[in-house]
Order: sequence, then C-alpha cells, then structure tokens
Amino acid sequence: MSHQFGRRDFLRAAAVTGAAASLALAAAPPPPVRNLVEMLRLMRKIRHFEEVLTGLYKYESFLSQGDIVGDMYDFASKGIIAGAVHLYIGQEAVAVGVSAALNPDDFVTSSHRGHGHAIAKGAALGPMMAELMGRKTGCSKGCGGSMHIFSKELGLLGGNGIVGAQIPLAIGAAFSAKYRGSDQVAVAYFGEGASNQGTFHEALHMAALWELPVVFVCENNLYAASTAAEITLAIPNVAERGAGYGMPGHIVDGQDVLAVYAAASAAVERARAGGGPTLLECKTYRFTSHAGAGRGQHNNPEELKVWLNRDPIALFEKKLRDDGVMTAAEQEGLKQQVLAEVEEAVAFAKNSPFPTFDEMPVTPDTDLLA
Amino acid sequence: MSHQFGRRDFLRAAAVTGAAASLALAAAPPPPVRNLVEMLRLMRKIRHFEEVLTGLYKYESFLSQGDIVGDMYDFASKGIIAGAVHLYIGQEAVAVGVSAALNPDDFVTSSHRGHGHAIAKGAALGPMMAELMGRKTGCSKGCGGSMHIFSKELGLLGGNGIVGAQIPLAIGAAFSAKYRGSDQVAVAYFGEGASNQGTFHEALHMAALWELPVVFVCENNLYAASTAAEITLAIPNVAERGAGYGMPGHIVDGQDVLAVYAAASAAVERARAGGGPTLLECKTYRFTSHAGAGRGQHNNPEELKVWLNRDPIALFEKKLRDDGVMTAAEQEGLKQQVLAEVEEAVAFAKNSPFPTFDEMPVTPDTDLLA
Amino acid sequence: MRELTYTQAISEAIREEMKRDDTVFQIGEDIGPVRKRPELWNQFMKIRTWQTPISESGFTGLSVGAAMTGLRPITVIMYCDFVGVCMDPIVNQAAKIHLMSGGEIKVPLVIRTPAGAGTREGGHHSGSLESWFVHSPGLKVVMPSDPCDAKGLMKSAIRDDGPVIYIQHRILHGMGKRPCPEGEWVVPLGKAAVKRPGTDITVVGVSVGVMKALEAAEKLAGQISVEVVDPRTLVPLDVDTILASVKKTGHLLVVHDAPRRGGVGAEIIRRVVEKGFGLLKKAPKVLGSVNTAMPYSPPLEDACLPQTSDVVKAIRDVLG
Amino acid sequence: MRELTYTQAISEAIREEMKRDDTVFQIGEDIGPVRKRPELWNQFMKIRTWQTPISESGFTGLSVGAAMTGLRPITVIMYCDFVGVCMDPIVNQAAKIHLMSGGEIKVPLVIRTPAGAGTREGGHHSGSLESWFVHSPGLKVVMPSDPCDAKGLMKSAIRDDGPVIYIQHRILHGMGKRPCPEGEWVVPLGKAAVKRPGTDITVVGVSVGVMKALEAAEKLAGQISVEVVDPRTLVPLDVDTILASVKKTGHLLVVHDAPRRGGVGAEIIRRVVEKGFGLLKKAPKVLGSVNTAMPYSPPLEDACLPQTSDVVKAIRDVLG
Ligand SMILES: Cc1ncc(C[n+]2csc(CCOP(=O)(O)OP(=O)(O)O)c2C)c(N)n1
Ligand SMILES: Cc1ncc(C[n+]2csc(CCOP(=O)(O)OP(=O)(O)O)c2C)c(N)n1
Ligand SMILES: [Mg+2]
Ligand SMILES: [Mg+2]
Repeated sequence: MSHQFGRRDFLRAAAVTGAAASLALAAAPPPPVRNLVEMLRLMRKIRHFEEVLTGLYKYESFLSQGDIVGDMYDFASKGIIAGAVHLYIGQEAVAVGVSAALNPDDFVTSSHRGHGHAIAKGAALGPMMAELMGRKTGCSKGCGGSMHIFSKELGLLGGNGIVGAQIPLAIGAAFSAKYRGSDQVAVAYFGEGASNQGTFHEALHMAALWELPVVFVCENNLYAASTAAEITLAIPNVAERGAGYGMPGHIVDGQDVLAVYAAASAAVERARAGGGPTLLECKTYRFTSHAGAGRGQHNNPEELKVWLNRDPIALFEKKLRDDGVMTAAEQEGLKQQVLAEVEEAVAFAKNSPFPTFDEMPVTPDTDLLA
Repeated sequence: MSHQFGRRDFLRAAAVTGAAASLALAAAPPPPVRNLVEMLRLMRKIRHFEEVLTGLYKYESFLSQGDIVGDMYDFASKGIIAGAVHLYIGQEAVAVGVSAALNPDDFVTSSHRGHGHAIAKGAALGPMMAELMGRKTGCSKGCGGSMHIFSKELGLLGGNGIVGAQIPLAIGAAFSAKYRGSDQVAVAYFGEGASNQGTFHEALHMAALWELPVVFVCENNLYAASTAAEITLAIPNVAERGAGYGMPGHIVDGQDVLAVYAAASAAVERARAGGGPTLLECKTYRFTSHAGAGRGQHNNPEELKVWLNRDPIALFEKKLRDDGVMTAAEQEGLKQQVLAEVEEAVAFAKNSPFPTFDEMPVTPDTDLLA
Repeated sequence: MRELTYTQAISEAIREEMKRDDTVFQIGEDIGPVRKRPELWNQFMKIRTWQTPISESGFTGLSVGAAMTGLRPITVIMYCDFVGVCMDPIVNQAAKIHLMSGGEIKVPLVIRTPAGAGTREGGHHSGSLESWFVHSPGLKVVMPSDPCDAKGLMKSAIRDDGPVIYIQHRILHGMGKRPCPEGEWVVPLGKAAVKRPGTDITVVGVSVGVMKALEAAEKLAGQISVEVVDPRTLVPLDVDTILASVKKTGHLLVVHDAPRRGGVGAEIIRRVVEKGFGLLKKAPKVLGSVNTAMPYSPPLEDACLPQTSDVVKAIRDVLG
Repeated sequence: MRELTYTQAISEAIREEMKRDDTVFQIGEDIGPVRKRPELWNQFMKIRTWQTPISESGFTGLSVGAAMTGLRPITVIMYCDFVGVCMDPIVNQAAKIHLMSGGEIKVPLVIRTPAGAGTREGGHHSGSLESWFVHSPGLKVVMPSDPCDAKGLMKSAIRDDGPVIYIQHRILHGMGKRPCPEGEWVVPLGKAAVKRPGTDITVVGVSVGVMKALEAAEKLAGQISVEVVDPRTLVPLDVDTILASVKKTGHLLVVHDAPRRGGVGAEIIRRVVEKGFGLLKKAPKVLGSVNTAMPYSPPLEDACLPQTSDVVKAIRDVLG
C-alpha cells in the first residue's frame, strides 16, 4: 500500500546500479573508444552550455511578495536570456546514453527541460544559444525559446511547455515510421511527474497495442518543480507501470552513462526489430533548482550533497581514466575545448540581430492582423 | 506481448467463475434471504424497465447513407423517447451486486449506460421514465435525459456523456467524504473502453496516493461501441492495471450477482475502514447493441448466443430455486409485480406535462439571453 | 448533376484523397470494421483507417506527431463536445508548432468532428465549439453546409499544410441527397459563397445556420429580399464578400447554433463593424442558441436552439 | 489604506474564507510546503491545501466531485494555457451539471489560473483564454485588475454557488503594492467599475488591459479625455455601465491581451452595438494581441502584444 513507502524507499529505489540495468536487459556491446570520448564531450557540452547561460540570466522573483496560499510560480529575468529556463545539469548521462543508441534520423520529443536532449542528439550550440537570446539566428528564429528547441534534420520534434504532451507526439512519429516502412525509432523523454499525466497512460497503451517503434525514457529526478516524487507517486518505480500496458519496464542508473547506453541500445534495437515499445526509468537528480535557469532555491540542499557524489560526468571521467581510455590531461583538454565552443556560441548569439515582426514565420492565410 | 493475445484469450479471461472472485477476496457473509429477493427484484426492474422503454424508442439510422470512411455514429428516434439511449440489459448483476454492498448515503458516479446503476441504487422508475420522455416530472426535470440520471438524496452523482469523466468525479466524492470525516464510500462505474482514457489513470493514481474511500467498478463487456476490446486493450484484464497505482485489482464474474456482491462488499468495507481504493473488473456482456436503445445491429450475434446462456437473471433465479429460497411460482409472481410497476412508470411519464422554457433550472445571473 | 448525402460526399473526398496521396489516413474511435486482433496493424493499413482505444488526447497527439513527420492524418473526434478532453494537442501542439519551430515544421492535420444540437442527445452531445478554434491562432476552421462544399472543402483541408478543424453538423448528415460534382472538386479555404441573392438584408449563416437562413428567406420571399451568405470557412474569413453584401443591403444578421455569448457571430459583427460601420443602416444582430447547456427534452431543446421561425423573426427585428 | 500586492490580496481572501468556512480548500500543483510522505493527508488537511500529482484533468474532476458533495474547492491551474488538458471537467462537468441534474446539484467551485503574456515564456505559457469560458454557458468569469478587486472578487467567487473561473494576470502579480481593504471586503460579480472618468472615449480594459488603458489615458490627459471602464467580471457582464459610458462618449475601444480574433472584445462590441448602435459616433474597435501563437523573443512578443503606446494610437484611430 502506498502509505508504507517513505523517503528512504524512494532514495533506495533511486540508488540502483548499472548492473541492475544490464541484468534487466540483454547487454549491448560497449561503444568503441571514439564514441566514449564523444559521449564525454556531449556531456560536457550540456553541462557548460547551461553553466554559461546561467550567467546570462538575471533571476528575479515575486514569490516573497505573496505567501504559500496565493503564490504562483512567478519569476522573470532581466538578463539577455529571458523567460523560463529549466536546467538539465546532473542528468547529462541520460540524454547522452540514450542518444548514443540512436541513428541520426531517429526522432526525439522532449520536455520543458530539453537542452540536454537536443545537444545530445547533435544540436549546434550557436543556434541554441541564439534561440535562448531570442535572436533571428536561433534554431526557431527566436520564436520558440528554451522550451521549444526543434530541428527537422536532427529529428528533434521539440521541447514542450505542456508536461506530458510530448509523449503522444513521440508515438505519432513512431506511427509515421512504421506507416512509411522506415526503420526509424522515436524516443520520448519525460519526467516522473509527467508519468501521472493522462497522456502517459494513453500513449504508452497505444504504443504497446500497435507495437510502435518507440522508447519511453522517464527521467525520475525525484522532483516535479518543488514537489517531491515521494508525495505524488503512489509507487516508488515508474517502471512498474509498463506492466499495465503489456510493456517491459526497466530501472536504469541514470547517473551511469554506460548503463543508460546499454539499456537504451537494447530497447532501441527491440523497437527497430519490430518488437514494440519499452519503458526505461532512469533514476537521476537535478543539481539545480526547477526553473529560472537554476537560480531559484534548491528543494533540498542536504539531499543534493549526496547526489553530487554521483555526478555523471565525474563518474564517467573516472571510469575512462581507470579503463585507460583517457588521461586526466586529455579530459582537461576536452573540457577546455568545450568551454571555448560554448564561448563561441555565446559570441555568435550576442552578435546576431533580433528578428523583426515581419520575419515571423506565420502562414500568410491565417489573417494575422484580423 | 500484446500480439500474443487473441479473441480466445479475451473470452477465456471473461469466463471466470464466482469462485475466482471469492478466492481473490475475503468472502463476505451472504446477504439475508430478504435481500436475496430484493436483489432479484432490482435485476428484474432494470431488465423490464429497459425492455419496455425499447418499445417507446423508434430507431432510425442514417448509417446506410454514408460508408465506413465517412460514417459517424448517426441515429435518431421518432418515438416518445428520443436521443441516445444505451441499454444495460445483460449486465444487471454488476450494478445490483455492487449496490447491495452500499449504504443509502454512499455515492455513485455512472456512465452513458447508467439506467442499471441508478435503479440498483434505488432510483424510482416513474421519474426515470419521465426523464427519458423529457417530462417536467423527470428526475432532472427533462433537462438531463438517459445519460444524466441524478439523485442527490440517493447519492447518484449522474450518468455521464463523456467516457471516463465520471471516474475523477467519484474520487472527488470520496475526497469529500474523507475531508468531512464521514464514512461514506464512492463507487465509479465505467467500461473497459473507459479504462484507456487518461482520466482513469489520473483518478486511480490519486485515489491510491491519498487512500480515498472509493471502489472502481470496471464493467468489461468486451465492447466499446462497436469496437471489440480485443483490438483496443493491450492486456486481457483491466484489473492488472491496479498494480501501477499500488492498488489491488480483482477479476469478478459479472454474471454472478453474488460473486459481485462478495467482491464489492470486501472492497467497500476496505474503503470504509480507511484501507484505500480497490479496482474490480467485472467480466460481463451487453445483450443488445451499443446505443439507439438496443435497436442497432449487434456486434456479434454468434458470441451473443454463448453469453445468453449466462443471463445473470436466469442464473440467479436458478440458484435461488436450488437453494430453496424461492419457488418458480414466486419468481413468476415477482416478475409480474415488476412488469406492473414498469407499466405504472410509463403511465406516470406519459401523463406528465413537458417542461416550459421558463421552468428550466438555470441560475438567474448567467445572462441566459445575452 | 449526380447527388450525394453529406456524409457520402465526405467519404468520397477522403477516399479520393487517399488514392491521390499515400500519406493520407484516418484515425479515430469506432471507425472501420476491424474485429480480430491478429495482424491488427495490417488490417488497419489495408483500409488506411485506425480504430483507436478511447484515448482522444493520446491519438490526437499521435496524429500531430505523425503530421510532423510526413503523414496527413484525418483525426475523427466523434462528437465536438469531446474536444474538451483533447484541446491541448489541437491548440497548443498542432496550432503552435509551426511558429515555435521557426517555421521549420508543418502540421498537415485535419480534425474532423460532427457537431451541433437538434438530435435530442442532451448536454454532452450537442456542442458547436467553432469559436474556441477561431480564437486559437494557427488553426483554420471549416464548416460546410451542404454536400457540394463538404466534398470540396474536405479536399482543401486534407491538402492544406497546416491544421484544419473540419466541423460537420449532425443535422446536415440527415439533409438528404444534393448535387455534388464527381472526381476532382476543390473548394478553396477562405472563399465565402452567396447561397441566395437578395437586396434587403444580409443573413450570414454558419453551418446548419445556412439551411435555416435559406428556409427563412423562402418564407419571406415576396415581402423581404434576403441575401444568404455562407462563409464556409471561419478562418480564414472572407469578410470582403460579407461586406459587399452588407454594402448592398445595409442590414446584417448572423445565425448559428452555438450560444450567442462569445460565439462567432460576435466576431463577424466585429469584423463588419470595423470595416463597414458606415454601411449599416440598423444595428446588426446575432441569433444563436440560448446561453445554457443544451437540455434533453425536445420542447426545451427546440426553445434553446434557433429555429427557422426565429430567423424570420430576427430578420424582421433587424429591419425594425 | 493598508497596501498589498495582487497575490497577497488573493492569499488574504483565501485565508479569510478558509477561516470563515470549513469547506473551503485549495488544490493544485506545487502549492504548499509538504515534503514528507508519512501522514500525507493530515499534512494537507492542516493547511487545507492539497499538492497534487501533475494530473489536471484528474484533480479538476476531483474538485467537481467534491463541490457536488459539500465542499468549496479552489482549484489552481498553474498557467491558463494548461486548461487545454482539462477543459472537459470545467465546461462539460462543472458548468453543465446544475442544469443536467434539473437544478438539484450545485457546483460551488473556483478555478484559479494565472494567465497572460509579457513574461517571455513563449507559446505554451502566455495564454489568455477567457473567451473560451465566456462561450461556455454555466460558468462565471472573473478577471480582477488590481489588488482591491482581486481580494473582493475572490471572496465573491468562493461564496458563489456555481463554478467561477478566476483569471489572474501574471503581469499584475508584479504590479507592486496597492490599497486593499482589510477584513470583510466583497466585490459583487457582475458590477463593472469606472476606473477613470472621461468624456471623449470609452476604453473597456480587460484585466491587464485596464492598466494599459489607464497609462494611455494619463499620456493623453489634456488632449483627449478617456473614460476607463473595468468590467471586472465578463460573465455576468455589466453591459449597462459600459452603455452608460458610451452614451456619454460616443466612442468605444476594448483592450485585452488575448488575440483579437474571437476575443471577448468582439463579444463586448456585439453587446454594445445590439443595445447602443445609435450611441456610437464612430466604428468601435478591439485592440488585442496579433492572431498568432506567442513568440518568445522579447521584441517579437512586444510587437504581438498591445502596448500602452498601441492603446494611445488605437484611441486616436477610433476618434479618427
Ligand atoms: C500540463 C502542465 N502542467 C503543469 C505544468 C507546470 N510544470 C512545468 S515543469 C513541472 C514539473 C515537471 O516534473 P517532471 O515531469 O518530473 O519533470 P522535471 O521538471 O523533473 O524534469 C510542472 C508541474 C506544465 N508545464 N504543464
Ligand atoms: C470522451 C468520449 N469519447 C467517446 C465517446 C463516444 N462513446 C460513447 S460510449 C462509447 C463506448 C464506451 O465503451 P465502454 O467504456 O466499454 O462502455 P460500454 O459502452 O461498453 O458500457 C464511446 C466511444 C464519448 N461519449 N466520450
Ligand atoms: Mg522530475
Ligand atoms: Mg465496454
């Protein structure tokens, strides 16, 4: 019964090992060395892209003005990056591990917390940074913003501002692939909070019913905004919900990029082979606050300390050093390369013009000004 | 995997015995003789109420005019009962078995197929028949119709024209009972088709999370309109979905009123005692067509023949005779009493005036005519 | 000309477009004759029609994802009222993705939904919600009033590269056979039609409102010369044709099934008044249903819905 | 008078009503400081605030069921745009049950939702959807434009026996402290307020539109005398106060954040034209946002949303 669970159960449920995952799934061959280094590079790209943009976002909140009864999620930015920006820092292993198992033409639908999903799928930093600054050179010409990163050629079907809405979109892309007879696979990224949305239920069920080539990647970072999963999930593991749709559900260590890669490869291959969908629950953690580019206060500082010990980048770098794949010096070099790339992206964005109203990509016949 | 299921699995899944149910649940003490007779009376009330109203509904369909591509669910009635009327005939054991486990002040939310749920909870036939004829004396003053039977004093929170919408309403009534510190329990009736709606997922989950006093009664009659459950359910038993919410799910023989009663009593008592919600899947069958007061063609005539052998009324009458509770003559007498009651209800309705526009129960300040 | 019913015309358009374009398919509840589980996908693929679970937000979202990736879905919402459970994929996803993707991604999707009251189905099966969609930028809104337009507008809707809401009124399903061209017959989006010429008053009918306006015009023939204009599509709205008519008649009445309050009638009046205030000799009016949920009882439903006799009366009111 | 911010005023009203009536509670996402699982229900019960899973249609439906059975829920939808996932429990359940039950069952429910653009949050977090609700019979619609009305209207909304949609504009959250009466302070539903008297033109502002209208009026002070009318509630609409103003000024402009097409501005013009056609010296106009999804880029969002300078321009346009 639900009331028997406590925070400990949730933390224990979250403290799975990569072994569990590989146990649960046919082990995939480890990626070749080049890919291992590229995976680290992608993780660093995500991390530094977001660390740098944080400095460009001047957080302001009205929260103190109201109180718990009347407060809403109010904040703004007076920086050159505005609006609501949700950071992926701490979860990099998930997007990178999953993307390493995907083909360039596979599809991805993402959430409000989508920078990492986009970068891992290959999105260029310049246009992304430009989008966050609302520039004409942004990947959506400035019309999307942080929550709406699209790229047709990379199969990025967008972040989404509506929690759970991206899940049906992904089964639609999978439906399309199966209909067209292509071997493309679709991935839906969403949080544990989104697994309580009706769209999760409807989409997972239809995907199983029609054996669509889709992988559902639930990033359980233990929080939905400032709400702890333990008070909004009646069961400790979202993966258990797969059974209700006749779909396999697996728990994966979301801090271990190779464990994620192993689980994702098995699920993606299964989907590509016509075996139908899989639900992967990646246990992970958000190192910053929910929104406001990480500038709000964190939900639980003590808990954070524990999780910082499982920083996915530190863990992966150590493994690569232990396995003799890279030296500390090489890793520092890679970090510097990435930092330089991010600075370039910032410069590119800052030097880009803002779009004008007439440049907005609206369809002519929707009587814009009527 | 989903594709391994076939029709046989669904029929097998449907062919459970009362034993299975009592096995799954702490057996409840059988109801006293008086109640047994009252249960039979209620089953007959539902059956004859609907058999008689069918004669007052003149079915007309445009379906033949279009074709499978353009057709919609089109029909009308030229009789004194109009609109969309969905019959409960064949499923009587479910509503009666469940209601026998409820207190008068317990709550019920129902579906488009709600006559049986209302009658079993105690709704008077006259005002119900008057409602179906759109009369001023109808339980909703003619403003509701077949799909919207309400009774505040009986705790009937309405049928519903929106599949799945009644499930959250029921957890709201359960929430209210728990909040007010009353010992009321709420029941949500819905079909297997509704179990694919997002509201099912969201409502069952919150009920489990907050241990609300509610019982979810899924009437799996193997069809959603003309769509066979086997092509729209990825798993053969809806009951299996309870696990995804940390909620017990049980399969019940929906043609055996005592099996339903046993399962419902256990679930209701558990809810009343603060043990939280239960999902009951009652395997049953619709003896008539989906809508149009049973006048459309039936989905599957061969299948129907098989199920008619498990007519819940015939089964129960035989048991009552075998157990020496009633004689065939007494049962015939009861049937005649009920038929007379239904005729009275028809007469009452026919002699009732139609409501006038000015009698519509609208709130004065919503500028009706603005 | 060969005659078809309203639904036959829609079927023909869909069949012809399916032949013409492999990416066109239909998805929704209770459509298609599939009964057996084995080979589910192949059975659907054969008829290009997917019979779904009762999961509107799921399969509408699925349709959006399919439209984003190369297909042209026709998504059926069985009754207009049911969009209450799936507005998000329509207005937040389908309608906004084109702009939010910087114009990179198109969503060629048709949402087809029967609507309207008059069938005694009560509060949950009588809705006409076109004004919700008219107020949701990024959507086109189509409401054919006869088999001829039903076919031609369905073809345009399917071929359009953006999301189109195609609302078919249930009463029109039963209107009987009417002339309808065979084969290629396309009615462009954004072109109104004068369905009956007249000189004294312009009556703009929306969907079944056209039928009622024509009946009223017939009743008044000889006394009042009524011009009946059918916008056919509400987005884009061909306001010029309406203005041209008002220029001639100096009087305007809009007739629709939806509640008056906040209905498209108000929007049409805004557009006309904005550009043609000087053309109006008298106050324009909207005749819509009473601002209430639709009651089941036949006399109450009739009292709440505009009847042909109400149109006649409203025409006299406007002319004063 | 003591001053409060807009959200403080809302908080105070809710707290006072919770004290006054045991059946009042609040439910929604991410509200309330509850962190630990044990005794979940009791933690919520103590603060009369339920922090829900992300399940809008589920907890909104729950709220309707609770309202039908003796409670008075205040249901929070975090952003107005999210109602796309839960329109059904609002418009098909809460709004219609009173009629469908023959008047037997009341649904005293407040849906509280922050809305509006201007915060650079992009296409999914900028909506103002009041006209969907205005077009849904059975609902009342409240849009306070300052802390004083925010408190008084919240109290009326909570005490009302039917469903009330309470839309609070995010920009107003940041407007700073304003006078707001302490204790019992009730603003009745259906009474407009003249927020600034004038003689040349009537500007009806909706929500943040009032703020912009007042700023414009100030800019034009000395040249044009602008009367700013705040309907405060759109259903019921106090059209008489608007008509009285138009009678005086002969000119009408409506200002709102929502897209012009199918916005409440059109409805207000319909109402005024219907009863006061003769009072208008010039064509009335609506100033709303451009008919597009809201773009993120600050200069684009500013170009799509009515600014104070646009109100000034529109006032001059109407006066010609
Ligand atoms: C339909 C909807 N409801 C609520 C929100 C507000 N919201 C944005 S993010 C968020 C939390 C999401 O939690 P989760 O799914 O776990 O993703 P995470 O933020 O943890 O990555 C909420 C409630 C929304 N954007 N959409
Ligand atoms: C949201 C919604 N979608 C679709 C419908 C149309 N519809 C009415 S009944 C029905 C089938 C319901 O099947 P099930 O839940 O199994 O109940 P049953 O009719 O078998 O009792 C459908 C699709 C509806 N009323 N509401
Ligand atoms: Mg989370
Ligand atoms: Mg069924």
